[in-house]
Amino acid sequence: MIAALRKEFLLQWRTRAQAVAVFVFGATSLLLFSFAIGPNAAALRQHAAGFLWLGLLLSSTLTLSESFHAEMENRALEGLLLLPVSPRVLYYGKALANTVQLMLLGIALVPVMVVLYDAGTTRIPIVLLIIALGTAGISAPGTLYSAMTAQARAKQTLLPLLLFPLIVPVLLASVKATSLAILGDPMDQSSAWLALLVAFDGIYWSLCGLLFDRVVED
Amino acid sequence: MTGGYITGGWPYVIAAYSWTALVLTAYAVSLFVRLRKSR
Amino acid sequence: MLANPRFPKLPYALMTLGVVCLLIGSYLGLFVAPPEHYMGEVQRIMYVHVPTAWNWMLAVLFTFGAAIAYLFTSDFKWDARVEAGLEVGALLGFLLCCQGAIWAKPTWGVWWDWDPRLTSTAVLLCSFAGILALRRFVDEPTKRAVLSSVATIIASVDLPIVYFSVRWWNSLHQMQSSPATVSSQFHLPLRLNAFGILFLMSGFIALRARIASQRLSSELAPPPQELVGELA
Amino acid sequence: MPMEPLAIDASHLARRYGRRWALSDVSFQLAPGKIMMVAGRNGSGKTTLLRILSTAIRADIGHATVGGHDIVKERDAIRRATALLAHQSYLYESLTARENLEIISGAPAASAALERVGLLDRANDAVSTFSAGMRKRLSFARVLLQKPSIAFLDEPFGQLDPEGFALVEEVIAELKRGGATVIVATHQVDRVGRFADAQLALENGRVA
Repeated sequence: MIAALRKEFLLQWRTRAQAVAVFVFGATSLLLFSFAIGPNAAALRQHAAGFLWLGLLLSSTLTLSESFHAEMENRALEGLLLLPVSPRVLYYGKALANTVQLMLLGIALVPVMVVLYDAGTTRIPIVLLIIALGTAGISAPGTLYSAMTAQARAKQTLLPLLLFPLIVPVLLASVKATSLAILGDPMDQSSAWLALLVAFDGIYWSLCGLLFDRVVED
Repeated sequence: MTGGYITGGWPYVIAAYSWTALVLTAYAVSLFVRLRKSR
Repeated sequence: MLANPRFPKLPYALMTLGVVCLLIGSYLGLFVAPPEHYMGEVQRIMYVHVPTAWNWMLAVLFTFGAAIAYLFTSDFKWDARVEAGLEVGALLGFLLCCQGAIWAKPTWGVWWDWDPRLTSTAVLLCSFAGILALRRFVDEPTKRAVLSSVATIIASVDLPIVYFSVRWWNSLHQMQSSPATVSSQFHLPLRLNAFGILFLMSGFIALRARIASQRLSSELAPPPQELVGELA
Repeated sequence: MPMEPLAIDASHLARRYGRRWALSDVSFQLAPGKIMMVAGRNGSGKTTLLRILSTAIRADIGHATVGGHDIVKERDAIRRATALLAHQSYLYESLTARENLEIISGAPAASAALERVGLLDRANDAVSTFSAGMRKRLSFARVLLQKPSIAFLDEPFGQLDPEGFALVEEVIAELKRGGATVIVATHQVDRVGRFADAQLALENGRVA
């Protein structure tokens, strides 16, 4: 597992220019959302969490659809499977690397949100926890779908088409929890939303690991 | 005789039934066409 | 070689039986049953909406089962049923959303009222549409079958999660509207329509699976003669 | 029957790609420690056969054992015992030669393998800067690192310069001295014929 992770982070380090480009994409989309609403500060602040997560979700498809690009070149994926590397180790290595990359992206987008939508919050640890759980929820099925769509034509359009309906619960829970953190949480509802995120992560981190070897074997 | 608070519901009822019937028949027709084409 | 020749005429019989039941059930629901006390005539949409919902759920369960069966048996007849189930499931899901919208307009004044059941139907409809698109973009038959089965399993497992998360998300500002508890004399049209759609749907799935099988047998070369005996 | 299990015992293997049977009804046996040449033109099914036996892909019909392990039930055992030199290089373009090898084993073994194939001076360059011949040598290093008891080499001489040919023949001899079985798929029958112990000729998917 360590070797798999080392390889993943090496790969990501080598293609870090792409990660910066994805961040710029995310920040630009946050800007665009504010144009859609207009300069009304109160409204922007109200929807700040929603915009953050929409921006993160849209940029996540860029990182996810590239995550198996290296493996598809020169059929490196088959090379790994024949070593043998267990598909499960390969999946969890890739999913973990994707989660970390999306978390960094999310954390980098928070200041952009705070500035653009005046959505400052003192509950930094809660926001970080939500970002961790939310991005884990996106990258578990996202990694599996990226491995699937890497073997299909038109993978750029297929991945979001398959992923977005699936992660509706993650989006709902993350946006709710984040906005409670920003706008105040009188009745302490965020624990319920965090529980939902944990449940979703638990289900999909195990289910996708189980199904991954069928997706990559020929 | 149309008691109850919501009155004048008929057009919606007709719309729901006819739309359902239309979509189901269209699908049935598409099945027959595809069945004949792929034989 | 894959299409089941055992009962060639069965789907057509099922469909006609279904149409007959639907006609009778709808006639009873539209003209014979009394209007509901609160909702008046609009309640009659229930006689087609609720049966569609029951059968949509059945179609989703059928597709989920067929996907699991394919992963275990790698037998293409299950893949054909997955494809059929996906399409008919999407069809019924689409109908459900339309009926739900038509029902919501007079009742709540808006076309879409974020009712947890309807919303999760719409979400699964998008998932099924996505899987159908995936099937069209993967050419190798075996790979296409495995990937769409895996995607079907993942999307189906997501259904209850979406339902509960939307219910929490939605219950804050509007009491969840469940169709009025249907008193006895309303049952007959409901049950008739339910069986009507069930027969019709089964006929659709059987025919659609046959189409899928025929396409498959034209895509897959038959086994070489000298190996026919060897077929595992 | 030889005492040790056969290196390879294949019967009625067949695999189709859509409408075409790339391989149909191929059966053969191979004793361990031998070098076998699988000869045939392009599209004769050589690559498909090697990919089935190395468990890269599944056979649609038929069954086989490799190193005594069944290709359907004991795939992991076969993968530990074998290595495949495929058309594709199995390399990560954005990683360096050394990093590609360190996915398989520790640094010392990786350096030794790099030296063996004459790439030590390019160890820290990204594979994307490598020529086709250098990639083939690096793929060879990948095969050696796995210390296979059965090696599948698909067109080992492709894209190599004359020095490369000598290297390939040395490596095959080294594998054989180590007791390994080597299966070489090639259309250069004369070159491989010189040192092959057994031969299997394929013609559009069937044993010629």
